[in-house]
Amino acid sequence: MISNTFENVKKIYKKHAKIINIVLIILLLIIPRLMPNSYLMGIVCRILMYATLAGSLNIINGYSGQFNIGHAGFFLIGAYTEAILATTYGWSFWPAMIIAGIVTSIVGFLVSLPTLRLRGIYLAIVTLGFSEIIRIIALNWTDVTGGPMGIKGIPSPELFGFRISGPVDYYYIFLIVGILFLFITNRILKSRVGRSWISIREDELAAKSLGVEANRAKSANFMYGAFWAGIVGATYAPYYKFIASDMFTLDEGFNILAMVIIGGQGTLIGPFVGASIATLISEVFRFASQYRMVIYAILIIVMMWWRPQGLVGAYDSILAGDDKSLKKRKKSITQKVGDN
Amino acid sequence: MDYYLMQLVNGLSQGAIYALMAIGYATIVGVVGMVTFTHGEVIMIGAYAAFYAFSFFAENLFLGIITSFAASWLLGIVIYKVCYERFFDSPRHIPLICTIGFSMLIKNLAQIVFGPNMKAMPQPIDLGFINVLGVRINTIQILIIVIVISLSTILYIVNSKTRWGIQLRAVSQDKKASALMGINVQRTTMIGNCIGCGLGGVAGMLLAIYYQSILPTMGGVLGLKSFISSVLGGLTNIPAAALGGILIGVTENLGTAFLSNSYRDVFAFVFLVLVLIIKPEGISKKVGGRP
Amino acid sequence: SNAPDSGGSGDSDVYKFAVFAPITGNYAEYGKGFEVATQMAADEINAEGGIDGKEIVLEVFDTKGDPKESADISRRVTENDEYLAVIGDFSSSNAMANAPILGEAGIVQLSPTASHTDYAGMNEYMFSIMGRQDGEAPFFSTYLLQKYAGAEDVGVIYINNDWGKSAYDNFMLQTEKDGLNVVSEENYVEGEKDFTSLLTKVRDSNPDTLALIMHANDVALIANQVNQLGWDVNLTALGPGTSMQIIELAGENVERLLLSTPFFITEENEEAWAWSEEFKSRAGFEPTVHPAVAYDTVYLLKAAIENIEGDVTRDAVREELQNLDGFVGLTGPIKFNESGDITRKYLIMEIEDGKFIQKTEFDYVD
Amino acid sequence: MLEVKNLIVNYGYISALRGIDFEVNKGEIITLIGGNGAGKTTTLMSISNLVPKTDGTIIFEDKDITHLPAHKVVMQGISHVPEGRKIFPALSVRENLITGTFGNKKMTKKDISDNLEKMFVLFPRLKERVNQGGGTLSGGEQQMLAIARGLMMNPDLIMLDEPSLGLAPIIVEEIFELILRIKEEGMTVLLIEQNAAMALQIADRGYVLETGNIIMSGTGKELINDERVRRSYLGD
Amino acid sequence: MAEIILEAKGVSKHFGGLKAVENVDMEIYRGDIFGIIGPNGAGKTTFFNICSGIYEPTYGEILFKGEPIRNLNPEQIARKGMARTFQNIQLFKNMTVFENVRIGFHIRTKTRMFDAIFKNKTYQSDEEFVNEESMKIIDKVGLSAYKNTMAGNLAYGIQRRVEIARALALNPDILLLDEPAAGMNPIETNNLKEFIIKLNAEGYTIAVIEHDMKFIMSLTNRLLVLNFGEKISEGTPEIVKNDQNVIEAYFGKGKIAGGENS
Ligand SMILES: Nc1ncnc2c1ncn2[C@@H]1O[C@H](COP(=O)(O)OP(=O)(O)OP(=O)(O)O)[C@@H](O)[C@H]1O
Ligand SMILES: Nc1ncnc2c1ncn2[C@@H]1O[C@H](COP(=O)(O)OP(=O)(O)OP(=O)(O)O)[C@@H](O)[C@H]1O
Ligand SMILES: [Mg+2]
Ligand SMILES: [Mg+2]
Repeated sequence: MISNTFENVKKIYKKHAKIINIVLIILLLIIPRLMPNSYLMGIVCRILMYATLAGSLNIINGYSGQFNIGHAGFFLIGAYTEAILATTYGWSFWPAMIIAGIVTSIVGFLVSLPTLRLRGIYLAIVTLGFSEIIRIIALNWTDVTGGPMGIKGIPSPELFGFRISGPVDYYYIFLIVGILFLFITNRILKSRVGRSWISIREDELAAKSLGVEANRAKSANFMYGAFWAGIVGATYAPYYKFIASDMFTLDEGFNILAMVIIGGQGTLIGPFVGASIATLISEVFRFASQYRMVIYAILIIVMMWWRPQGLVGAYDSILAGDDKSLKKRKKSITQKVGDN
Repeated sequence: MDYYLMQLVNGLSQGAIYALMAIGYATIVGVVGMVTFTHGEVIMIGAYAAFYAFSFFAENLFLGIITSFAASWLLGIVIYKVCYERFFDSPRHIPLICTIGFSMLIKNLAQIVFGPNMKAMPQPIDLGFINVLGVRINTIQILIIVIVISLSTILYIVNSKTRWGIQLRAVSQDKKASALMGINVQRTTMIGNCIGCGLGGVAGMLLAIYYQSILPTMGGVLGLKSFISSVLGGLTNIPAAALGGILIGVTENLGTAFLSNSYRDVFAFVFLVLVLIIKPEGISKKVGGRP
Repeated sequence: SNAPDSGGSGDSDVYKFAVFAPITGNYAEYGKGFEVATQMAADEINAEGGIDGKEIVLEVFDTKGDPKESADISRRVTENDEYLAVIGDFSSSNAMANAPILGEAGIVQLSPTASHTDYAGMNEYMFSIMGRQDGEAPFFSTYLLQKYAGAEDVGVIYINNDWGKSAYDNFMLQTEKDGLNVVSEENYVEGEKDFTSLLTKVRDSNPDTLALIMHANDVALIANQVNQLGWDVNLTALGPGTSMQIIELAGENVERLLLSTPFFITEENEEAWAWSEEFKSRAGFEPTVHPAVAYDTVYLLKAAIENIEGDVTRDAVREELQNLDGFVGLTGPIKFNESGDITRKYLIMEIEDGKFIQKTEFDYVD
Repeated sequence: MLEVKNLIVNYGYISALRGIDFEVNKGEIITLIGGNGAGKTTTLMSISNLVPKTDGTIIFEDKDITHLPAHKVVMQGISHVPEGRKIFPALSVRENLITGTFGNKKMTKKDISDNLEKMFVLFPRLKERVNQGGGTLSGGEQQMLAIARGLMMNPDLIMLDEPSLGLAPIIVEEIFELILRIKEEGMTVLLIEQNAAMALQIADRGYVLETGNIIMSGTGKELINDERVRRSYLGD
Repeated sequence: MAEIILEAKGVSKHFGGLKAVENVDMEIYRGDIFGIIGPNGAGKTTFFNICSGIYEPTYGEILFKGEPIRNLNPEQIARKGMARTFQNIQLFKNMTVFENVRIGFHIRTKTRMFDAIFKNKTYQSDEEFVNEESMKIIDKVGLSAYKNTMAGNLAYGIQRRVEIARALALNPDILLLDEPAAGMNPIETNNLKEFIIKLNAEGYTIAVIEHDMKFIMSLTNRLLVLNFGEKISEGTPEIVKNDQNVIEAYFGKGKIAGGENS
């Protein structure tokens, strides 16, 4: 029944997409005014941050069917690039963020090179290895990354002379990044570029036979996903003002992956839902103390049992097309038989 | 020179430990057809089972083997029911997330039930030593090497020469077709998974004896190492997975010897990536589909 | 009676502290220690009538060792006037992620363990009582290794985290001054279990003494593996303190291990021993230094509050904590310097027949 | 021998079978014919219980097998050569053939090796490829392997889903001769064929399926001479 | 004589010791409907795989429109104007028929990330073009009724048609069809034949592998016969039909088979 609710919501949304989007955006813009509680806003910020991060992983896993389980590595590069530029070189946040995105996407390209030959779990382990390698480098390259001491005192961004600090203000940065991400990604996915990614996911050989340059598309896909992970990393660093390599462990990568899958891989909105659910669960069950992670783990499993395709994943899409075309089909079949 | 030989022997004996874990891992992937992230926790549970057997009953190696095997076997049943059974037809990432969730569950429960602290592992056998190229190798290490070699051989023969092995491999390749051949897919998968888990449990016990300690969070790194090793071996080929484990062990130790211990895991991963670039499906020979 | 915006629990009938600790996750061992030790202190104080008749209430928040969660909880604490101060967090990463938030809100964060050299200086509300490594590490080099043990060629192994690295850096600075011969230096990443190749490498440089800069578990693992290698070398350790855990885990292999510590828990030291027994019965395992310092934080806050004349506010707590003088806790005398750190004095202990034996007095330095 | 009653199968919104009834008697060759998407494959799949049935009963040798799990259905002596061949790609040809014997617990080692020999005589091509991985065979070779695998267990009833698909004419001819021969050996055959003409020639009886309904049935002769069948399925 | 569009010169493909294709020469002229037949495992599909760049030949050279393509990968060859279908259907199973066909337009459109983000002219004209043309092709292949159905849910015979539709979207110079009629009944096969003839009349060159003799003999104008990887005969259907080698190796002489006497 709940599944049907999701379907209904989706339908209503499709009908009035524009209006709903505008109302949503206005609502989102005034949220901090409605609840200026920095704790709550802090959680909202965390959700937004993870949402975009999970979204960027979803680009890779969900749309081109590659299997990246080391997304924390890209997140790390974004964060460190911004932090280093801002502290060591005194850059202001905005250019540093862009550079962080670009650097991360270049690294994404490099990671994609060996993975072009690899598939499935072999590719997954390379990304996992990459994530660990990056983290260990960050831990040991003391001169640049501060080594185990991390980087502290990362300055807050400034906009028109305002210092953006604290979740109530910072919320807008995460929000704008999130909206930009959705907007741009949506456009790309609905174009030839997005279609070529999806075709590779569905059947790489067939895609190649249709002239889709699979390797280039896969690299581009990796770069695009990594770019946004870098952007999120770059916004993350000044938000917490301090970063260290132990913030970007494999567990963090798994966490992001879980969000994507809980929400629904291969859907734009899924990772946002997944990020909200995962963050809220771990926050709501705080009272359970040492049982908190037990509950969290159980809920992940329960969700996989309940909706393996993800909370907003397409419902039984594998089994049936949409009913309208079915009716047409029946007609045409009868016609054909009649003609004979 | 002696020094590097020594490090090589170190690498081999540590590789043997990875190999031992990888054997169980490859067995699981070989029959379930999906990777798992719970193997570390299976290893940990095996170690704790033996720990309690030693503490409450007797410090007897045989008893330890039985308990750890049995405990992990039981855990294997649960893992199968929770993570695999209903996801045979689903995309692979779904059981994968289930195993990640399950691993989190076991680890956190273990911290609560066993206590979060490191404990000393009882030593059921008196350590003897032999000298190989200036490296002292102890009884446990020898035991591990013997077990690795014999298990690889036995499992290899079972897997490639017997009807049962064909059945296991058939199930991992195509569950629907296997059912059409009259194979009880559910039971076969579960038993295969349990065997792999049981082996993981025994590996856990031996490891704990070797390191003389146990910890609820010990599984994380170990599970990862067994994963890497069996990927290097091509995931499902048991002797190749064992060889993969040994190669990883040697790489890490030689890396430490020539360069620095700080980058230990980097060596293992870089080595793995290099191998995969040359042989995209690991070191074992693969037969698969074609266009 | 106090201004509402200044925070604090002046008009409630309890003093409430937030305890940040990794109750779940990979550091749960330490988080549990925090939880048990601080509660022990609170129970003791409350049993004796609390602070000026008011009870101490601790609220434990699980941070999972994750700076993001820790920061979120910090905000939660700042939003709620009830909390007078924060005890924790365990790791420097977390404590430093919290520092700007708590500092801005004017709440004390008193960390038992965060020993990052920069942490306490981040703002005036940040305190740490672990003892900075520019205190212990030089002591370790000059007095323990050189003066007491007479070490000549030293091999150093340290854990590559913020604590280990800063201890190591300070240690190396001092060895240079002391002219101690460091023949090899190696580090490892947290979670490492197999040290054979590392030890083989260090052994190849022929040190007579190993200086281990790490926590109790790892010292035990290394001692065991040194023994398996059949290597005869003197062991010294900086970091674990007089933790029975080492002896339990490594038994005979840590005989004659020398270590530096600002305080000790042994049978001779009756008060500490009773504490240790109580802790063990509550937690189910042997205490390390971490719970001991955590225990002291509660008494520190008590002492500070007792010194307050007038309203008990968050700011007043900070003020009195900073000015506190003459406090002696389970872990020895504690007095904060300008930046909110403390400089401790150290003892040398040795394990003999499975027991810690005190080898020097606090005035060994003089 | 096999009785299918009121079988209904839905895939999501699509109803693939809308209540079909038919029976197969011992020693018969029965064929199901029908256009693309008529539901032929679905019928076999639901006998093997690989797709969930909405309704219906299936009785095999007086035993209700409607709800038996797939592998138990096979154990009753029903072998199913599926559409799309479903060869185990990483098993060799020999191993693929051996998997075919798991469904019959009574077979001895000797039975198995006898059967192997038989299959190699039948399909010399397979013998040449005996150690090659199933996945690298050509389409037709895979088809041969699938048929041979289905025969390995000496089933009482064999269900063949388009066995001639992708086979060279000379082999198709052999397959049909083979079907007649195994019928003589006492096996029962349920056959799906696009090449309805040939199927009806060798079949004892046939059923015509259209959009999930059986619209006609009769002996092979009757159907082959039926005007509607000729027009719709034989292409005359 | 017309231009040679696809030419094989001494092409061989060995898998280990197995000679799947051995020293095959072939010429396909523009406008041909060219048939490849041969027993199972003769090397037909492998030969197609070499032509379309999936395998590199062990020996020999393939010339497409006079250019050697030995070192090109499948996507480059597709760009040069060759499209194909697969013996084991390779559809995008979880996408609708419409989406399947739209992907076929990849090489005929130019939109890049930048264009998509700003929805500029390139993007708009591309989308319009793709949507319109896709519908045209779907109509032409007779799949309008299935336009919004998941390809994987279609019956076997219909999936084959979707694959052809998708290949047509490339607007190729040559279309390689690997057993397009497999799984179709005689009526559908006949429809397919007429469709292919229509395509040919529109200017497509077509190469087709098939075991249905009735289909192939009445469809093609030239034939190549492979056996054990080697060419055993070549020429018009009439010549091949009466070639003793071919009859022995391939047709058989039985009453039932051959499809000619139903
Ligand atoms: N997994 C599925 N999900 C949804 N619909 C399906 C599925 N499998 C089959 N169908 C539909 O069920 C109907 C019957 O399919 P079936 O495969 O049984 O046909 P068939 O008679 O075997 O056809 P063909 O001769 O082409 O193999 C078709 O309309 C098909 O589209
Ligand atoms: N990757 C491979 N490894 C080993 N052998 C192969 C491989 N690919 C093809 N073969 C072998 O090469 C031969 C030719 O195969 P191919 O698929 O080209 O045959 P075909 O003529 O298309 O046959 P069919 O009509 O049955 O489809 C077969 O005997 C097959 O077993
Ligand atoms: Mg069918
Ligand atoms: Mg072929």
